[in-house]
Amino acid sequence: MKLGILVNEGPYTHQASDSAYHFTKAALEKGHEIFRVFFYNDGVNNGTRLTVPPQDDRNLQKAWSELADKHKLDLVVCIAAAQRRGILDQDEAKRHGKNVDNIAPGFRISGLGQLVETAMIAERLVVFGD
Amino acid sequence: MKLGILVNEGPYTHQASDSAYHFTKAALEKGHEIFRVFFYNDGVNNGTRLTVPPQDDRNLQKAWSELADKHKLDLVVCIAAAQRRGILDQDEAKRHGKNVDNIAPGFRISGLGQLVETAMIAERLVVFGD
Amino acid sequence: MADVKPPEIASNIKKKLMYVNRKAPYGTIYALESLEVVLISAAFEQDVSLAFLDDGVYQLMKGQNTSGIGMKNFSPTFKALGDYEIKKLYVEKESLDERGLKPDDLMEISYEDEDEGFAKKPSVRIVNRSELTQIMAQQDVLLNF
Amino acid sequence: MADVKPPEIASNIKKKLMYVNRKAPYGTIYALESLEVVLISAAFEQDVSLAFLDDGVYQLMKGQNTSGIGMKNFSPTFKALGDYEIKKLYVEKESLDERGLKPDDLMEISYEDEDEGFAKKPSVRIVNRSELTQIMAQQDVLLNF
Amino acid sequence: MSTLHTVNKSPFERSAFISALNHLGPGDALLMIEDGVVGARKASAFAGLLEKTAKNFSVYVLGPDLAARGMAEKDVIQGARLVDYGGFVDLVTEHDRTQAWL
Amino acid sequence: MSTLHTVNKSPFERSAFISALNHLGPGDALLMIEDGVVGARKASAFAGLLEKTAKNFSVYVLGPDLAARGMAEKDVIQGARLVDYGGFVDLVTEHDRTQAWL
Repeated sequence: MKLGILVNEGPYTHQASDSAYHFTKAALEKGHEIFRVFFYNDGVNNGTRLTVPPQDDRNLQKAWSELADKHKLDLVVCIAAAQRRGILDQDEAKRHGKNVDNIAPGFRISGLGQLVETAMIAERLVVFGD
Repeated sequence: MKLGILVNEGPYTHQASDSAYHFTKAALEKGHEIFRVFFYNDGVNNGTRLTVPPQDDRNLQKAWSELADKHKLDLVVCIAAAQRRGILDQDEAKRHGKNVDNIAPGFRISGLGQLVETAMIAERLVVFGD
Repeated sequence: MADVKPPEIASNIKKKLMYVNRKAPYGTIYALESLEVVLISAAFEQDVSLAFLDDGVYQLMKGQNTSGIGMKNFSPTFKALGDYEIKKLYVEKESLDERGLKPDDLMEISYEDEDEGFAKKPSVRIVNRSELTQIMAQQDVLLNF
Repeated sequence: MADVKPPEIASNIKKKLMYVNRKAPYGTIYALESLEVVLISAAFEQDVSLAFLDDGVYQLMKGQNTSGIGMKNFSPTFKALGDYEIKKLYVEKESLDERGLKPDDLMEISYEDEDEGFAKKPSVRIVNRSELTQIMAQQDVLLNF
Repeated sequence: MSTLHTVNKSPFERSAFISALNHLGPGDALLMIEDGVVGARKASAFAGLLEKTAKNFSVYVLGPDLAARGMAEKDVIQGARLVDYGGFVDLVTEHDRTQAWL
Repeated sequence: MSTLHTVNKSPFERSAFISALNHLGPGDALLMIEDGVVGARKASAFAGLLEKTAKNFSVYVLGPDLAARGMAEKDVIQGARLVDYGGFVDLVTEHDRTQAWL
């Protein structure tokens, strides 16, 4: 089945990102298709490559990036939510006069329309948040 | 009176940062001393200079930076919490092999001991969170 | 909203999308960011509705004045939803009652009915819990914020 | 913990600091990050105590096994608090009762009493709500997470 | 046409759990995840309500989240069934839609 | 020796409000801020409890937060007093400690 995932909280502070990750992995293992994982609200904070979690803890950004690489997942960070939280790719950084970007590999920044599209095309949408 | 402020949530997602800012400003206007504003948990996200809030919205990072500049405020971002959330200064970025930093002007990264010290030295500690 | 682009690949899909709002405005950003998705979804010509229950009913309060907290008052946007062809705002009666609120405490939100000479009609419908449960059960997708 | 440095300027200050824990572990990070402050504060030789009430009591549950959720099980750290001279963990009885929990469901946490030949003594004290209210009222600082 | 309702918050902390219960329709299922699993505990203040719910609706608890909070199958109310993440996926696909009570 | 208790969450959403009320001691004050202000509404399910509380403790509501949610002094229970941010600061300094029921 074609599934869509919405992640509304950032990593570590709430379990939502962990739950979404484990759910996505389990769905892929069962042979389902993940149409898209959309990161909204604080969920966009999953997409910064600057996190340095403790050595004995999981690294959620890496986990997402590796899962995306392995399964050709589409990880989309909402552009408006990302601007509020300081998540930028190269284009966004340039557009807003910032000297650096911080987007992680495997994530792309795009519009909220991509969430509506996910709701339209995926056969089920599963929401993880606070 | 000597006051300490603890901010446990990031800007925009929760009102905690706004409340802490308005409280701090009001305390300064009344002639109180702010010993330190300590940013913990997601509160560290107040300290990234990469946010680009909508034009018609407040810019909390700028508001803090300007208040700090005007009143010589000590704005401290917890190092451990910042690592988990991807907030780095130049030293931290270098130490962890990251090619960029994102700390905002007026904020400094330091240890949790600075929070305990605030609790010890400030006559009142006011906590803002979720 | 420069990034709105109706998807060409999905132009023949029309789903019933309901945005479920259960949180008060301003204390957290969920109400505002939910409304931002609602506005975007209008461009996709879906069958969109909004549910307000629990503390979500506070989003529709009349006379919101945010000047004292330095945040943007986004409540006028709800009044513009009719222009986006979003006409179905369901408010749960039990949620109002519990909070000591009456329908009169909420903003008047209306749309113009093309089929009846652009007559103004109310967008807000007060429904009871069992009605709302049934309406939710008719949706294709529930988006919760 | 490389950043712990007791402040020289304040070495003569000894305050009663209480960490108030009201949230369940793992669902949010507050329990873990609260514990991180507790450990740091030990280095400052303050009069530290911890309160567990409401969902905070779940932080002390026996037999926590996080292997299935891929998160670090930090509950063993509570058992080490005695080594940091942190010996006062207050658990609210009413919070346990409401949740169907008994003192036996919680981890055994103890410290060695120097004054009594390093005898093992329990660090956890079950107190009722009015006792906890009184203990809170004796603190200099309450840190809530 | 049925809905899978997920609850990720403790009923002792938030009203989301009760709100979810109040909006279950015929054929719906309830899945407790994250901090929500504590609501399934036997002999808790919510146990009676959940047991009653379990007579009319399917009630599931995410096992890995339960274990993290120091509980096991023997600790939860009668009528609640444990699932793992794979079971969570199955529940999503078996119901027509998912409603997350955040 | 008294405590200022701040509550920033709606009593309809979270138990923090009730928990704060259950832990008030002699001379303590309660200040409702952010989403917490909705708990001060007249004729709500919590009005009776708060009115009773206001007989034994000082109860304050942060005015700017109340206005943001479309309410004014006339909408809150008898016995609750409105303060602004400056008044919030005064309450903090007038009490010996602050307890935030997050």
